[in-house]
Amino acid sequence: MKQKIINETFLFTILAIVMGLLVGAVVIFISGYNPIEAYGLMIKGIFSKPKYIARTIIRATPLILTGLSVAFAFRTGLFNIGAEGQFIIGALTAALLGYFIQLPMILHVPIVFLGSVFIASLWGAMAGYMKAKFGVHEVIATIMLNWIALYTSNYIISLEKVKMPGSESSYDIQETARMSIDWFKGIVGASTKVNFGMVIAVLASILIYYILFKTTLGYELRAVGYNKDAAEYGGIHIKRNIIVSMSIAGALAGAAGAVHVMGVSYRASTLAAMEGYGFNGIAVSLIGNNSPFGVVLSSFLFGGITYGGANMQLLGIPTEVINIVIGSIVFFVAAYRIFQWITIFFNHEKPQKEDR
Amino acid sequence: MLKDIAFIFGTTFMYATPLLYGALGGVFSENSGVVNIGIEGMMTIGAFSGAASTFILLELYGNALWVPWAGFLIAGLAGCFLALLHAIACITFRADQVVSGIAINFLGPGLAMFLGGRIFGGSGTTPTIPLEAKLIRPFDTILKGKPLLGMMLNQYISVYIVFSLVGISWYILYKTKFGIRLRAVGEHPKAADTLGINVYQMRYIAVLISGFLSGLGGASLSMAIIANFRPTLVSGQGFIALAAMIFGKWKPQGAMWACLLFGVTTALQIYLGSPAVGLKISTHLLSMIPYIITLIVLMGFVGKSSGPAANGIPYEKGKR
Amino acid sequence: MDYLKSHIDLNELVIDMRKITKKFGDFVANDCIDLKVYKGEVHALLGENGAGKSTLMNILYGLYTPTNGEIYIKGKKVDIKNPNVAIHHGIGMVHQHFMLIKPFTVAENIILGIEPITSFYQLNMKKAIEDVEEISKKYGLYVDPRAKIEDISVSMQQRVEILKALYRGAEILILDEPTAVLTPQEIKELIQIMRNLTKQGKSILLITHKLKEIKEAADFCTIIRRGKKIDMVEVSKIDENQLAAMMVGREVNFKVHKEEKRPGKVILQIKELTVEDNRGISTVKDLNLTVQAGEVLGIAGVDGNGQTELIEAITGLRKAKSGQILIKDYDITNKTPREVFESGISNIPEDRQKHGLVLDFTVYENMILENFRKKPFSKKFKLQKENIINFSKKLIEEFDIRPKDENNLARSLSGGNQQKVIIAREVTNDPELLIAVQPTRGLDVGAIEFVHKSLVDQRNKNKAVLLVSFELDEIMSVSDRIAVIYEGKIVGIVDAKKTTENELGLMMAGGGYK
Amino acid sequence: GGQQPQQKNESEDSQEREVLKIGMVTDVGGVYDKAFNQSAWEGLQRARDELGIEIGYQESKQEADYEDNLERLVEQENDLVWGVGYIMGKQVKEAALNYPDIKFGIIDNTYDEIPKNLQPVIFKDQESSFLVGYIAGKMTKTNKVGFIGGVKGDVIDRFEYGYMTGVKYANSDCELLSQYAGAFDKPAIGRSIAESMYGKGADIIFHASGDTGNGMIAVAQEKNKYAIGVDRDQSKEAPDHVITSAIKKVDNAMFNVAKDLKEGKWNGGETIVYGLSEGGVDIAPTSDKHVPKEILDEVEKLKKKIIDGEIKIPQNEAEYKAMK
Ligand SMILES: Nc1ncnc2c1ncn2[C@@H]1O[C@H](COP(=O)(O)OP(=O)(O)OP(=O)(O)O)[C@@H](O)[C@H]1O
Ligand SMILES: Nc1ncnc2c1ncn2[C@@H]1O[C@H](COP(=O)(O)OP(=O)(O)OP(=O)(O)O)[C@@H](O)[C@H]1O
Ligand SMILES: [Mg+2]
Ligand SMILES: [Mg+2]
Repeated sequence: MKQKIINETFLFTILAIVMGLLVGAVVIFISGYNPIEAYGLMIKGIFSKPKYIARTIIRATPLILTGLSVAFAFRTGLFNIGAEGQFIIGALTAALLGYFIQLPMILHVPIVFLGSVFIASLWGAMAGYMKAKFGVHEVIATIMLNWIALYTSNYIISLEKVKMPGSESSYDIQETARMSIDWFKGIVGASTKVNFGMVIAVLASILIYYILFKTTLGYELRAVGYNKDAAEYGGIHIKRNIIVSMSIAGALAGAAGAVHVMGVSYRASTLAAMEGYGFNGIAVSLIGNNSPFGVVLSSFLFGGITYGGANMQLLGIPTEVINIVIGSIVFFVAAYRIFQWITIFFNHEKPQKEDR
Repeated sequence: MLKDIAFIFGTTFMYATPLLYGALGGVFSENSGVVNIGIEGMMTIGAFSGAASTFILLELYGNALWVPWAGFLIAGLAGCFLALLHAIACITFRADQVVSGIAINFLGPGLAMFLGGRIFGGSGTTPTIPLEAKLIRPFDTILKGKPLLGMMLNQYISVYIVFSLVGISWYILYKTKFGIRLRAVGEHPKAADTLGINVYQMRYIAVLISGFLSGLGGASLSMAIIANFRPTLVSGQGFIALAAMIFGKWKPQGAMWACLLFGVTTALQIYLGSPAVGLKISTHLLSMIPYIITLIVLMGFVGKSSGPAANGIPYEKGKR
Repeated sequence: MDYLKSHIDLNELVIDMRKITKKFGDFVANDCIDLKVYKGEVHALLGENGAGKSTLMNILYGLYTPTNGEIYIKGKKVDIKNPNVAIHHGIGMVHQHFMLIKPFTVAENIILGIEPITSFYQLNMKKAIEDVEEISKKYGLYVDPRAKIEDISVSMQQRVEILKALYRGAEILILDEPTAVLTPQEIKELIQIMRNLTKQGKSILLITHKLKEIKEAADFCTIIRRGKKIDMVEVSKIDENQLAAMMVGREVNFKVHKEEKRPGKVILQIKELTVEDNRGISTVKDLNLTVQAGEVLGIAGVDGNGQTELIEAITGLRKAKSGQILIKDYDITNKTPREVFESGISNIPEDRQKHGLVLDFTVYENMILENFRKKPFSKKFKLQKENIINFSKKLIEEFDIRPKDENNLARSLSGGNQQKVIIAREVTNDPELLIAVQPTRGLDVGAIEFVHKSLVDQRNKNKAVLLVSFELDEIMSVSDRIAVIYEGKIVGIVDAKKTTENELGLMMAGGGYK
Repeated sequence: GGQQPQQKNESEDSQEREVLKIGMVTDVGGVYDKAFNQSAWEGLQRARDELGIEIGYQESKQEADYEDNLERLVEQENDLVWGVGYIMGKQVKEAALNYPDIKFGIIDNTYDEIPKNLQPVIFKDQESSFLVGYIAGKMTKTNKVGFIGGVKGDVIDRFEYGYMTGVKYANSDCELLSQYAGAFDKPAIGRSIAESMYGKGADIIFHASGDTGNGMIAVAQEKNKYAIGVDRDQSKEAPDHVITSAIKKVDNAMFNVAKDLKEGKWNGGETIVYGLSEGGVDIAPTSDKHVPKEILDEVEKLKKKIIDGEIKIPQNEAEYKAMK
């Protein structure tokens, strides 16, 4: 029974992806381009060289972590729109710790990483605290905290000690705080910043799976997520769980920010607008059915479509098509019953009125 | 001093307006039991369609009085179009409403910029519509030469419309047959069903209204506050509108107060940053003011609210 | 009974359901059922949980379409596609689970769907209220049209449901388990109301598990077992035991078998306890009570006399205003639910779906809701799935939970089986004190028998049991001592063997209080 | 989309290829941003039309795209790859170091150490800002003018202090109201700032705030006041109210570098500074519609003085203070 459900979800997700690409193809076609050629370029842009694959992976990495952040909160009954802000805080902290502290690499990397994760988890916990203590809806709290994070980051980067002159960014972090994998550069080129982020992201998804489904903490969190009242009756501390859950979500999104700074950008920049890691994390989490491994797969999909899809500009196809494709995929993931309906329609089976 | 107050007053209403359209849209949708996290996307497509269609109509028919109104209406209809997708997914196919809303937030900007590119040559930005073709400012002539009153009240019609919509929405929701049914469907769809109310139909209508209002909200940006659409125009205001609706406990008046709070804190932020006040504070810090104050207000005074009981739960006939 | 009969017109068949079959997938919920109701009668529908009663009524009300079969109303064949058609044909239904909109007022609930309006689609609430007042006077069903549903008692809500049907001009009323949530007094009132209605020519279809009510109120009774019609009988010609046997298909034992037992030392001691409800009113006032090992103490009382707040205060869900709660001399006043549980109290909550189960968890996950941090179920922070599964398998076997698969979601179980999951879990905790609130609400006789036996088993193992119930039968047959609660105080404690229903009823109404 | 689709050239042999190929990476504004990304693209289009160069672009949506897009253009075997905007300064330099055989260019940014294959181009925004400041100072009737900045930083400083100097140069009693919006994409905030400035008596406002400035232009129209545009000639947005714009001829820079390259010249390793003298910055050609001839004549004289170095224009607060 369980097995069947998993397969069904998977099948519908694949169908949704196909439908999303079809919608994109229609859009490409009416714009006067050849969809096959366009998607050919996209596929090529992902797979035709080890470098491209590496870059797709680099793209997917922060999405896995923000996606996990959203998925984890969802599982515990909370909607974390705040992954965006938690990402920013993680990135900012990594940039500061990575620049100001001088340590040998073996200490520096973990300290910067864990420090950033810690601060971001506090940031996430704030939203949890506001909900637990004051009943502030986490959707509002996290939206507000996103903007506060953005301006906090911009403010700190604008400080004289932090800002690299002649730029709109912080100073680069020390070499000792970077988590790049140098021996890969032979294969994928020096400019491709292969780093340990993917390893961290995959480990994180295993860890989250383990926490959620194999530990007492996960049991508690899921119980609260499904039924607060019963959980409380069973002696589970609801408020503490809300805070714990949001702080873990914050830690995950913060890890995404840290990995981005330590592995790819080496610094934090003034942000004109939200970068979208958190919001895309919501999409990734939902496409992945809020399951830790689903999130990993959907991050690759998302990373692949955005990275490889940019190649379609070669034909002159506007980049907006990518958003339409992703939007359509998410739409069909949501409305998967369309497929059931179509099957029934083609089988000429009249669906039962009550149990459609 | 008076001038400053007038400025804060005027800015408050200007800034609250697009948010309030979105928030009222959310009120309708969510009171019928359909979560609408896609306000942002609906506002974006509305902002684009309003400016784009006004510009095109202007080219076709010249500067007629009805042109901006037609543009405004088309903006609402464009919002409706996305809302229809949301409704089909959420109501007919009982989709997860959050997921569908997120899809709308990708599709809205995607379509707006794509169409913008098709129509106006590769650009996500529409051409600027001239002042005469923007929405009207009804009191422009009356308030000529009255700077103080002008600053407060010489607003675009979209501002007056939305604040009257607060009253109208309240009336519709709480005083009419339609409204009581709509709320019934959001509280306990099965109960409504047993009384012969068509749950699906009510929800469809509510979601479409939601899209229409959100579309107007977008247009109130692109046809009044400025005079064209650009990809960054909405940038997060749909989410603020969502927050305002929750803050306002899913009620039109509540949403209005929440939007006004946002408006007034933003006005304050700008006021405090003005050279006249002469504070030597970074704009980055000033920019946080609206968000911090909102959180403080929420923590201090408002407390819990949970919304309509069946909000977010797809209704399936014959299921218990 | 004969008095009632005089209203029945055996020549006029108002409802005639013929060979109704309803399938859900492969499952046959109704199998070729016939049902005949005469004008002016109260017709009872009897059957175990899941027998198919609600399904049959939902078909009649247009919520389900039958797979097969025909329906005739007053001799005319009808096709009831949806509730509107049913309403049109004069059918009204009070559902097993109330269909009321909590934040709406009584009047708003009653008029919903056929709202009186002035011009411009504006609701005419004034007329609505007048209408409601008028109809409630006509049928003697008094309600406050302006009160919100969430503020009124369950029995009031029941009246609102009935008024809703009558307001739509219902001639045929379906009442699906209307008494499950009522107190004895309220049940009496309801039966009186049903009499009034039949006197006015209405016909009533009554679903209930309580045989006594059938005997008291119904004229004919149709018995359904596993989706099949077993028989239709004239109630006056048959006794309760026969009815029960027909329903279950075997003999049922109503008497709870209890051996004599001397109560042991005091387990629970409540001293001068005062508790406020959500509105800040003290619904429990200076209450004193003790429960001893080896006894079942029943708390009898009309709903709303402080039972809920009392239990919430004991279990740590509500703060006590003053006073003390001790369990074996250990003070648990205002402790967290967890600490209360650790001190040796287990609880079968009143609302099983809200407080007792995580419906989206599997049965095995639900089995460890309080104990997941404890030894065989987890080690340090890791859950020991194998142990949990084995434990659940054992309980499923022991408590005969169906279907026998620990991987099912609790949501997919029937109400009775959900209740068994909770009982299994709570009893297995082997608590010093077991609290059971309305443990048999909505269960069929077979299941009730089982629950009662479980409670008495605890007592026999020399544990203390605190039973709260609105059903006097249950209280009287299971308890050793009975404490009557009235307006937040214990107004008297009697020996269950020596008291009578009358004595208790008097005390529950505040009469026995000196 | 891109006017001329680029050829896929997996098979083509780059050694023997005659046609020069140039690509550019936009910042998050995209190629049709009505600001300097678009201007840059127009420069390349001119190079295509006049010089027969093959061109292409890659749009960025977020910071992470800059590097990927630069890389993509390298993969597409461009001879010269531009990064448009200081925001990707670091990524362009990194790419230049990684691919010494390919030429790179960056707009609006420079470095202490510049690789030979990298061509930074910066603009003396302070010079055009000075000129529009001068116009504002001369044309104000209320003796009050305004400045709206997007986010404070090195680039916007050039605008602000250049403008300030120009205003004071024209009219030393003129009061200057200056305020930052904190964002480049919040027209509603630009709008309120402008409302407050006009309300306080300013009659001309200059902005260097991207989309935020759109709100200012809208208010200028409504209140019938003057506004000064930035980067491109913004008079189209409100022909009767935008009196002039401080323009930055990114197109010229892009075209010139392409032309040089075609002729075999390459000046990489050193920063090209486009000021008035190089035709890199200027005031909008449509300025004569509203600005009186006398003032424009004076502006012409000032241009000369600036080119000749007679007038020094500060780029930031420190230089501004030092000047006094
Ligand atoms: N919507 C449905 N989908 C699938 N099966 C259903 C549905 N409704 C009812 N059933 C099946 O029909 C059977 C009869 O259910 P019904 O609710 O009619 O029982 P009941 O006799 O009213 O029981 P109770 O006395 O507990 O109310 C159930 O056992 C269940 O298996
Ligand atoms: N919508 C449904 N789809 C499938 N099966 C259902 C559905 N609803 C109920 N069932 C099945 O019907 C059976 C009985 O359900 P039902 O709700 O009638 O139980 P019940 O004993 O009547 O409970 P209660 O007394 O609380 O009404 C259960 O085994 C359950 O699995
Ligand atoms: Mg049932
Ligand atoms: Mg039933």
